[in-house]
This record gives sequence, C-alpha cells and structure tokens, in this order.
Amino acid sequence: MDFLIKTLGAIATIIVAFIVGMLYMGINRKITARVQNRVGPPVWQNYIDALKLVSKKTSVHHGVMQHLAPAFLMISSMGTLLFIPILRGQSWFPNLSYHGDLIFILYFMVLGSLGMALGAGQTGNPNAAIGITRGLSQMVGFEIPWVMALVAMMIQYHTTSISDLMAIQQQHGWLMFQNPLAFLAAILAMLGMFRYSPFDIVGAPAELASGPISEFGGKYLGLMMSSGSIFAFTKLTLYVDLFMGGASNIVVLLIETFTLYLIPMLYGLVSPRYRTEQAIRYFWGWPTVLGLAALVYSVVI
Amino acid sequence: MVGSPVQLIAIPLFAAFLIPLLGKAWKELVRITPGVVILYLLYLSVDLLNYTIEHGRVVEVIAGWTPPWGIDLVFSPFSGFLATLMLFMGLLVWIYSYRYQTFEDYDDYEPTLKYYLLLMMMITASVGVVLTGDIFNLFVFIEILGITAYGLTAYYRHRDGAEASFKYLFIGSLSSTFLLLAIMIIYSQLGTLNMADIAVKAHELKPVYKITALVLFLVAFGIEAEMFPLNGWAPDAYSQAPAPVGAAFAGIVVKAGLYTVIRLIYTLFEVGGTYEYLIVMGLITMFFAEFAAFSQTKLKRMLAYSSIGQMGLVLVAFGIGKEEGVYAALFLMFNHAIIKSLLFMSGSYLVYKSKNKYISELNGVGKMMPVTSFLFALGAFAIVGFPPFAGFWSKLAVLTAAADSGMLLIIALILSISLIEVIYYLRVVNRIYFVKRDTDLGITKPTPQAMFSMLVLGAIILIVGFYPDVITGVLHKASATLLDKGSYINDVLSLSQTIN
Amino acid sequence: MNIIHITLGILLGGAILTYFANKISGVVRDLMFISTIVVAAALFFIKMTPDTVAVFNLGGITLSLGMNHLGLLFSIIILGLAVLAGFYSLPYMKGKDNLGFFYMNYLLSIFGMMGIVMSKDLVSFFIFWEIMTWSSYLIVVYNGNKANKIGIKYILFSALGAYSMLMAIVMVYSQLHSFSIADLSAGFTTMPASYQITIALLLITGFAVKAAMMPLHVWAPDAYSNAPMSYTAMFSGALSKMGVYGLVIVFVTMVSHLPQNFWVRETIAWLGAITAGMATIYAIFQDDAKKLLAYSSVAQLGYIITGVAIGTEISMIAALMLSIVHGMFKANFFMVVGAVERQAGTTDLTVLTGLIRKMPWTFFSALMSAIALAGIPPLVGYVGKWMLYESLISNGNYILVIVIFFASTAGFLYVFKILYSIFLGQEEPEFENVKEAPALMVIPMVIIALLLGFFGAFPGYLLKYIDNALVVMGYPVSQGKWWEMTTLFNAWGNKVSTDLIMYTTITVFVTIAIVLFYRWKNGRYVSTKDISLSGEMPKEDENYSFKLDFYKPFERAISPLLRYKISKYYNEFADGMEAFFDWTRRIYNGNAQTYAIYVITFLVILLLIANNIFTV
Amino acid sequence: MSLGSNLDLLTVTFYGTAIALILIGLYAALVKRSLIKILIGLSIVDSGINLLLVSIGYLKGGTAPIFSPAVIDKNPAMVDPVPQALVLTAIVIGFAVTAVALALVIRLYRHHKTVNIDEIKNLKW
Repeated sequence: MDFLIKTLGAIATIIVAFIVGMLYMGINRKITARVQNRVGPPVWQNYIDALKLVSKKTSVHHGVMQHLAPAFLMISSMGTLLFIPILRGQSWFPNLSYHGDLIFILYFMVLGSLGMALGAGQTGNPNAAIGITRGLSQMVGFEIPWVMALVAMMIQYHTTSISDLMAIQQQHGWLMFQNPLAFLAAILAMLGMFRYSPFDIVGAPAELASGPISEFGGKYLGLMMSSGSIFAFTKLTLYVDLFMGGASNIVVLLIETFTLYLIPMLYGLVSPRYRTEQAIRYFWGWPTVLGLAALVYSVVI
Repeated sequence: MVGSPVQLIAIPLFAAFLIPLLGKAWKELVRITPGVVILYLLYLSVDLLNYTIEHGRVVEVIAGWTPPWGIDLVFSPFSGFLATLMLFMGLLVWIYSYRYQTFEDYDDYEPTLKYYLLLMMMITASVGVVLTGDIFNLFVFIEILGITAYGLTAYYRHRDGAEASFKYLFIGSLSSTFLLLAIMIIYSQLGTLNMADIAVKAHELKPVYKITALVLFLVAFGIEAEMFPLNGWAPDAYSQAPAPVGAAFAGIVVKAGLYTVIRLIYTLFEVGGTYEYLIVMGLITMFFAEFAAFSQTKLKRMLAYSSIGQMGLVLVAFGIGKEEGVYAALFLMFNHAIIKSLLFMSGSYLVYKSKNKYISELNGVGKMMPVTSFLFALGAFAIVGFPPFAGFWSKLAVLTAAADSGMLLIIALILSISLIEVIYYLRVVNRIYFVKRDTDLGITKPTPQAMFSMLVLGAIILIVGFYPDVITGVLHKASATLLDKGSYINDVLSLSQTIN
Repeated sequence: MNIIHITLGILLGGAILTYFANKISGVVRDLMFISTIVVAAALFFIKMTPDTVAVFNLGGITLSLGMNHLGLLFSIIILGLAVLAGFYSLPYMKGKDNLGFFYMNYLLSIFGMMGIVMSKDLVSFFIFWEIMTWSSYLIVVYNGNKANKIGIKYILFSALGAYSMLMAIVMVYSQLHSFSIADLSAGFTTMPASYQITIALLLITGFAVKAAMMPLHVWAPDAYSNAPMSYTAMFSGALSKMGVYGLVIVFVTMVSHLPQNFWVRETIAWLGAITAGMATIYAIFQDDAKKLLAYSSVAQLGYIITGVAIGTEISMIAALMLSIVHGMFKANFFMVVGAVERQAGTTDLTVLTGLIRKMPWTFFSALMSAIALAGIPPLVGYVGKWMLYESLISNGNYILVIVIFFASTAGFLYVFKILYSIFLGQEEPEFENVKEAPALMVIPMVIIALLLGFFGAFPGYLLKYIDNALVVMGYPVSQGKWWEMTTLFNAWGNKVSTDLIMYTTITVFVTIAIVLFYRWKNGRYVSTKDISLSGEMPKEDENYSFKLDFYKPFERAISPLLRYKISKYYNEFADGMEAFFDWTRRIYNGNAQTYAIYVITFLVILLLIANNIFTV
Repeated sequence: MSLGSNLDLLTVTFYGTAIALILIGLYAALVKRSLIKILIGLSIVDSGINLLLVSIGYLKGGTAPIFSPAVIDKNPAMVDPVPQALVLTAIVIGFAVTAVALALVIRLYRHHKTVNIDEIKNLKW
C-alpha cells in the first residue's frame, strides 16, 4: 500500500513536472516571438506538438542506440526529479529525496546526456556528432563553476543533502543571500545548462541543423521534448531548493522557478551565439573566479 | 687431503711442457692432456678446500727452506676458493675451446698446440699468483701470466690481436717494472720477501719507503686489476682474444689481478686510507667503464668494458671492508666469473660470422640460435642483477654492506650505474629477440662441448639464483679468513719454529 | 607445504611447462596455460586462509610469505582478472608466433604479483617485484614494435623505481637489521628522522613508477598500448595496482608517523590529481584507441593515488574501491579494443566506424565499462568516485576536489569519443563483413559488464573485503559508519541508496523502452547513409562520420595547458647523457703510448699526494 | 742493511747510473714514436732496475756467496745472495718479454706496414 502511494506520488510528480516544463517552453516561445516582434504560437502549442509527435505512426531509426536514446534521457530527467525534494518539508511526495545527495545528482544528470550522445552518434549524421562534441566540451566548461558553487555551500553548511540545505535555509535565510558569490556562479553556470543562446552551440539551428536531434522524429522527438521539459523543471526546482530555500507550496514553487527561468531566457534573447571555445573560456573566466571567491568566502566564514 | 698445494703448481707446469712431446706421439693428446690435468687439479683443490674449511689453512714449504727464507704456498679458504674458481673456469674454458672451429682453420696443428700450452701456463700462473706466499714469487707468476696472456691475445693473425697484445705488453711491462722497484724497496729495508714476514715487520719501515712502496704496488697491481686509468689495454685485449680466452680473462686473469691488490691492502700493509682509495678508484673505474660500455657499437668491447665496470664494483665492495664487504666482493667475483664468461662464450657465437662484431648484427638472431641466445639473455639478466638470478644476491650483499657502513651516497651511485647497465644490456637482448633480422649473415651452431660448458654456466646461474646457500657458506669462511691477518702470519711463520 | 607453496609452485611450474608445451602443440600449450591459472585461482580461493605462512631461508636471509586481508583483496583483483583475461587471450592470441614465450611471461608476471601480495619481508617483496617487472617488460616488447624505444623506456623507469626501493630496503636493514615488513612498521619511528623521510620518499618513488604517477608516468602510455591487449588488461587492471598496494602500505605504516606527514600527503595527493587532469586531457586528443585507454588508465590511477595519499578512512575505502573497479572496467575496455582490433584489424579511431551492429555484445560491455569509467550512477564506478569526493570535501581539500572533478568531467569526452568512433557513426563498406568476436572473448567481457551493474546496486559485497583489508591496516571497522550493503554515508551522515538508484533507473528505462517498443513494427531500420543531410544523401563510397579534430574547440580552449610536455624534458636529458657518455669514452684513444702516459702520470700524482691520502 | 749504511762513491755511482737508466728508458718509452725504440726504452728500464737490485745486495769487499769449507771457517762478509738470484730471474723474464714484444712488432709491421705507434690505432673508444 505504502509502496503504491509512493509510486503514485512519483508519477504525479512527473506529470506535474511535464506540464509545468511544457508550459514554460510555451511561454518561452511566446516571449521570444514578442521580442522578435512576431505573434508567436499559443502558450499550449508545445502540448499539441508533443501529442502530435508521440501519436505519429511511422518512425525510422538507425539502430538500437538511437531507439533507446530517449529512454536514457528520461532516466536522468525523471530519475533526478525523483531524487530532488519538490516542496519544502516533504509534505508533498517525498519520493526518494532522502536517498541521494548533491554529488550523486551531479553525476546522475549526466547519464541522459551520455545516452542521448550515443543515440545521436548512431544516426551517423555528422551534424549530430559535432553537436555532441560541442555539448560535452561546453559541459566541461560550466561544470567547473557549478561544482565550485555547490562545494562552497557544502563546506559552509557541512552537508551534501538537499533536504538539509533547505532546512538550514529555514533558520539562516536563503543561501543566495548567505553566499551570494556561490549563487552568482551557479546562475552563470545555469546559462550553459539551459543551452539557450549564447550557449546554444549544441543545437545551433543555423550551422548544425539542430545538431543531435536532427535525425530524431516522431515519438523519439516527442519523448525527447517531454524529457527536456521535465529536465528543465527539475533543474529549476533544484536551484530553488538550493538557493531559495525551496517552496512551501506549488504556487510559490511556480513563481520562483519561473523567475529563475527568466534569467537564461532573457539573457538568451539579447545575445548572439558563442563559438565553443569562447563558451568554455567564458565559463572559465568570471564564473570560475566567482566560484573560487565563493569557496574562499565559505571557508573563511 | 689427497695432495699438497705444490701439486697445483708443479703438475700443470710439468704437463704444459709435456704437451708438445705428447703431441708428437698422438696429436689428439695435445687437446686432451690439459683437460685431464685441470680436471685432476680441480678435484685436488676442491678436496683441499674442504680440508682447509674444516682444519684451517694449509701452508706448504718448497724445498725445505722454511719461511721467511724459503718460498711457501698458502692454501687458505680465501686463496683456495679463488684457486678452485680459477681451475673450474679453466676446465669450462677448456671444454668450450675443445675443437673450437677457428683453431682448426689453420692447416697445421701448431697453433692448437700453442693455444693449449699457453692456456695451461696461464691457468697455472693465475693459481700460482693466488697461492704463493712469497712476494718475489708473486712477481714471477705475474710475469708468466702476462707473457701467456700476451701470446693468447695475439692468437688470431687476421685480427688486430697483435695491436691489443702490444698495448697489453707495454702497460704490463711498466707494471712489472714498478712491481720490481717496490719489491726492491721492501727487500732493501726489511731484508725479507715473505709476505707474512713483511706483514710483521711492516711497521719498521720508514714512512717514506712505506708510502713509496705502497704506491708502486698499488699502481703495479692496479694495472693487473684493470683499475682506471690504468686499464687502457683491457678492452682491446678482451675483444681481440679468441672467445674462450676472453672468457678466461674475465674468469681467471682479472681475478688474479684483483687478488694481488686485496692481498696487498688486507695483509701486506697496515696503511690508513687504502680502503677509501679502493672505494674511490672503484667508483671511478665503474663510472668510466660503464659510460664507455653504454656507447659501444661492438659486442665484445661492450662486454669488456662492462667487465671492467664489474671489477670496479668489486673494488668498492672490498673497500667497504668488514666481513660483509669482503663477502659481497667475493660473491661478486664468483658471479662475475660465471656470468661474464657465459656472456663471452655465448656472445661470441652470436656474432661468430660477422667480421666487426657489431651489436646491430645481432638483430633477430634469437630465432636462428634459440639456445645460445637464451643463454646470453640469461647472462644479461643475471649480470644486471634481476632476481631470481645469481647477480641479484651479490648486488644485494654489496648494498647491504654499504648501508651498514652508512655509505648512502655510494649506494646511490652504484644503483645509478646499474641503471646504465640495465639499459645497454637490455638493448642487446631486445635486438636479439625483438628486432627483425636485417643482415644476411649466416650463423654457426656452437659445438656440443661449447654448448655443454655454456649450459653448465647457465645452470649455475639459475641454481645460485634460486638457492644461493650452495655458495654462501664457503664465501663467508673465505672472507673471514682474509680478514684474520693474525692467523695468516701465525700459520706461516710458525713453520720455522716447528721445523728447526 | 601449504597453500602458499602450492599456489606459487603451480604458477611457476605452469609457466615453465607452458613454455615447453609450446614445443608439443598449440592446444597443449593453451590448455596448460589456462588450467594453470584456473587451478591456481581455484585452489587459492578455496584453501587460502589469512593466517597461512611460509618461510624460506636463502643466503642467510629469511624470506617469509604470508597472507592478510589486504593481500587477499589485491589477489582477488589479480586472479579474478587473470582468469577472465586468460580465457580471453586464448582466441585473441591465436596464430601469433612464439606464444610459449608470451604465455610463460604472462604466468610469470601473475606469479610475481601473487608473490608481492604475499610477501611479508622486503627482500621477497623486491624479488617478486622484479620478476613481475621483467616478465611484463618481455611482454611489452614481445611484438617487437619499437622495442628499443618503448621497452627501454619502460624498463628504465621500472628499474629507477625498483632501485630506489632497493636503496630504501638496504637502508631499513642497516637500521633495524631485519627485512621483515612487520619489524619495519614497528621500528620505523625508532629510526633517525633523516632516514625516516628518505626511506618513505624512496619507497613512494618506487611504487609511484608502477602506479604511473606524474612525473614518472611517461612509460605508461606506450607500454600499455604496445603490449598485446589480452595482457594489457592485466597490466593496467592488476599490475599497476601493485604500485597502489605498495603506496597503501607506505602511507599507512610510514608516512603517518613522519613529522612532515602533512606535506608529503598533500604533495602526493596533488601530484595524483594533476596526473588525473593532464592524463585525461591527453587521452581526449588521442586518435588511437589503445593510446586513449592507456592515458585514461594513468588518469584513473591518479584518482587512486590521491585517495591513498589523503589517507583518511573514507578516502582509503574510495581508493581501494576505485582500484578494484578500475581493474574491472579498464580490463574490460582493453579487452573490447582487443576484440575490435582482432575483428576489424585496426584500433585507429579515425578509421573505425559503425561497428555496433556488427559487434553488439562487445558494444554492450564497452558501454557498461564506459558508464562505470565516467563514474555515472547506477553502475559501480560511481561509488568510488562519490566516496573520493566526500573524503576530499570533508578533509578540506577543496581545490583538489575541483581539479579531480574537472578531470572526471573531461573524462566524459574521451569516453564518448572512443564509444562513438568505434561503434557509432556511419557504417563503412570496408567493415561490411566484420563478425562478433568469438564466444571465449565475449563472455569474459559480458561477465565483467554485468558485475559492474551488480556491484552498482550492491557495493557492499566489495566494500566488505575492503573493510577487512583496512582493518588489517589498523583502521576502524567502517561498515555501518561509512557504508551498508546498499547504502553509502559521508562524513556528515548524508546517504545514498545505491539499490534504489538502480531500481529507479531500471523502472524508468523499462517503462520508456516499452513505450518505444510499442508498435515497433512501424519503426523500420534505415541505413546510416539515409540521413537528412540538408536533403542530399551520401553515396555508398563516401563516409560522413565526424572523425578528425574531434575535440578541436576544446583543444583551442585549453591550448595553454598543452604547451608543457614532460617527455620533452626527459628526452633532452637522455640525449645529453648519451652525448656525455660518448665523450668520456674518448679517453681510450687507442694509442698505447697515451695509456702508458696515463699510468706514469697516475703514478706521479699518487706519489705526490700519497702523504695526504695514506696515513701510516 | 739499510740503504743509508754504506754510502760511498761507488755505491752512489751504482744507484745514480741505475736511476739514470730508468729515467732514460722511460723517456724513450713514452716519447719515441717507433715501436722498436719504445721496446729499447723498456729494456733499458729493465736493466736499470736490475742494476739497482744488484747494487742493493752489494757489500764492500764481500766475497761471492758460495759455501765452501774454506769460506765457512774463515767466515768473511758475504754479499747478499738473494738480490742476485732475483736479478737473474728478472733478466730472464725481461728477455722473454722482449722476445714476445719483438715478435709482436713484426706481426704489427706486416699488418700495418709501419712501426709508428700513432698509426696503429684500430682499436679505440
């Protein structure tokens, strides 16, 4: 019985994540259109797209790795989601949030990219492979400040568990104020994480014809879209949990996550694309400095 | 005890001069006689060695003139061990050179005759050097050794043997000059030639005479012991002499040379600073020899230089003094005799057909003569001191001895030298086994008897490597004897009381 | 006559017999070889009890062999890999020449390694160490490719390490007059301080060479990639761990007593981290699968060294865990490359492409090893890394964490590169009729791959042995404090439940897979040439796989780091030495008269200074 | 009998000549380029040494060391027999060495068509 409830809870979490993520995507498209002085698709357009893609009958594939790539993606998006506390105090579907800690999540988030990379690699499309190599290189770039920020917080509060960090923020207030440097570094890393312009070098519609996903269609693309949106929600939630003390209820969660989501989105709207090495150098510039400063700060304090 | 040490000298001398006559009777006797004689002598000296290890040293007086007047032969575990080693190596060398092809190249059997005659004389002289207790007698034996060695070095007409031999002779006669001068000083001051007697009276010498004599001795013996910078002749002699003679040089002649130095420093003179002198000179010798060996392009020269380097190590070990040091040094001498002879024997067959004996001509020979190559590789592994082969134990002994004396720098130097050794030996092994054959040189299969003696050496390397105790006992005894100067003097001089 | 004699006896005898069996026939040789390993391993694991002892007396030195849990842990790695790689190498080596020689050295090196983990005194340790070294050396040069360059580099560095070890050994002896390791750890503190630090550093040098720690690693990439893959699996998997084994002992029994404790630890830890970082970067830019894996091995060993050097409880667990796991996945990876080499005929990543459909099982095990190597959950590779990070963070080595994290993140790059270049990308007509490797090669790989998964869910099965080993080394029992059968804890009590991770992963994966396979009929396979390359379709003869300059942008980004290559300095030093040697031998100028003049000069000089050096 | 005991003109001449011979010989051996001259130098050194040896054992007015009844009962001073024995041996050895050396020189001359030691350097380094 207990197990059943847990499972239902997990599924509910995933569904919520899916809906919210898709919604954010839609809003993103809308805002982008408005900025570019277009009308743009309706906010719910993404749901329609996803439905359409999944319900497509035919789908060609180039082999088992490509066939399974969406599954790998789902593992990291859903899995990570399940290991992150959605709401503070765990009144609401604790899921597995007590069974994994930050470092674990750092690594778990990569599994999807790896599976995706292999799947895209098998398609034999050169653009896909190029996109992947760019993506991985960029990841090496932004992981550094990101990890620095996290380590800074870990050593500041002597815990690697997200729930503990949330609890601590109840007493001391939000970490984004407790260790602003770490927060800044993390935010800058987030820009790379979301792969919006100027860091959209993976997809790079103009030169790579949307890169890795270029050979994926039908239910593959549908699943990848949904997993992408879930993943977006997951990351945002993680940030909220880490720096904004988590949310007490779903509304606050939405507000906070959306606020965070605006950062990469708006930053992307106004900036052209970097070249890969520029992107890497960017992340190893100020973000890393901030991260180091955060480390020092948290050691000193 | 079946015979007296005198036989070790007398019989082979007699036999050596008998060989030509026997040859007249039946040519084959020329080849057979030396072997038989050496075999008997080996049996004799092993027996004597066992006896002395139990009952202490045997001092034999020649022609009734007791020391300090007469000439005496001292067969102690130390000198006995060396004599036995020499005779054993002599036997193997004889087996190896029995019907050695290039000897048969000459139509007449004259060269063969000379070869065996000289070989006999050389072994005799070396044994004599080790056994004699009289310093002038030592000089005589050294001269015999020298002359025979010159002859054997120049054995091949078609090679540069004559040149090498001349260098050897030139330096060698300088050595004998100094030796004679030194002996003269000693005699003029102490009026005796007997080593034990000299050792007793040494303190009566005026410092100036003592030092001068010592220096003359050191240089004279240093030449025999291939000490740098006195060893210019050595690599040429080694590389130009026939293969068995090269093995004999490494296994027999050098040992005699070393013995003289050791006897001088350990028994003859109580002079401070000689041990340090040994260590320093040993290290220098080692360094220059190994450097030279590293950049050799000819196999036998490389082996020669490496042999010199080993001698340097032995000197260092002797210089460490104490019982461990001497033990290590003797162990090194033993290993060097065994391994280096094996290397010379097998190596010269590997480059048999080649004119210049370039190392590069060894490429891929391992496929063509597996056993010989294997033996060479075994020797190489053993001499760089890889366990579980013989070389390792002696190296360990040296280092332990050095460490006990707190000579860390010396340990470091020895080990860094070993690094060089490892490189150039394994380069050769690589060429033998792992580089494609690129010369069209043919090969010559070793004769069965050559193969036999090589296999014996290889077996010894493995046995000593896996179970060193077969040799360590006698080594310990020998080193103890060498260090016990008092009993040496006592045993020798007591005879004069006992007889008259 | 106990199990120690038996195991070593079987291995040594088997080695020699295998060599001579080669003269009879190939089949006999193979049987001899494999049965030797299997029998030795079986007897060992059945019979071995941690208190067995065997004593020999050689040359007045007491050699004593025994077994404790630390040794047991490493012998599990050695023999486990030996069995798998042994079976693997039968088909892999088929048809190569002088196999008797190869298999003899193969067994000899196993013999050496087993001897090392059994040694209770320094001399036997050294003996077995050298046996291992030269036997592995003979295998490195076995295929004769650049023997005098690669082989000499390997043996030179090994000898350097071995001799510094030997020097330490004799120093110990001169102080304690005993070679026993127990006496050493007992009497270490009684030695003079200068001896303590010297001995410790010399030993560390000796082991660091085998563990390929910078700057002593330059031999490793060539040696690893030059040996036959079926041996490199052992070489990188087990043999390099002997260095780790030694380091563990040195750090626990000696360094912890040094006054300079902290600095030694930090230095070595940093060297390890830098090794990891640089080796990873170089691995990324390799275009040969063997070289890539070789560098990656160096990098992985870097983590392990760091863990050992830090030497806290959890970091030790991490290091040993990483050792085992690295043994597994790296051996597996080398086997994969070997299989590819055997089937497709090359290991050049710019040539190979699209083998996944030809060699699915090989790909599967490669994928599993890759995930483990990258340290991604849920496979076991992640456990060790997690613990390493936790230990570093809780120990206050914050910058170190970042460096190591950078290394392991950059690790993804080469992991993807090797997987993609070999198995993915467009299929090439030239590899049209490549078949899957024979069963004997595939089965060991798949076994390891599955084990990686299993231990990922239940790391406790490995941690149990590690725990015993560390208890032997004097650490407190760590079960319940740092780990349970399926749970890991860090210093602050945060936990990770490995089994739940595994279950979640599987659940999600299976669910989605079902969704995907739903109406699978409609999804039809099209060739990798059939791609939407801006409308056009590549012809059969043209291959659009992305191969060259794989990580060019990354290379540009980190170009400053690539400027320094340590091997350059080594080469310059070597050339200098050779020139010097060649110069010194000019002393022997061949002129007899010059030699005579040397003699006279020497005599005169000696006469002049005699009064100063000789004291009557 | 110490070296300083009976120093008179004769002894001094002996010693002086001997040492002079040795030095001359060494000079020839080390400076001359011809093998033959080198050998001559070496044998000069030999004879110098021999002279030195004899002159040590020499006792002024001593008779030859032969035991005949006439000598024994008068019991006069005898010269020391040992050095003479040594010298005899040394001379023989020196002779042998010289013989071998000359043989070698002939061989070398056949081989190199010269006796200049500077041109006989096939074996070096």
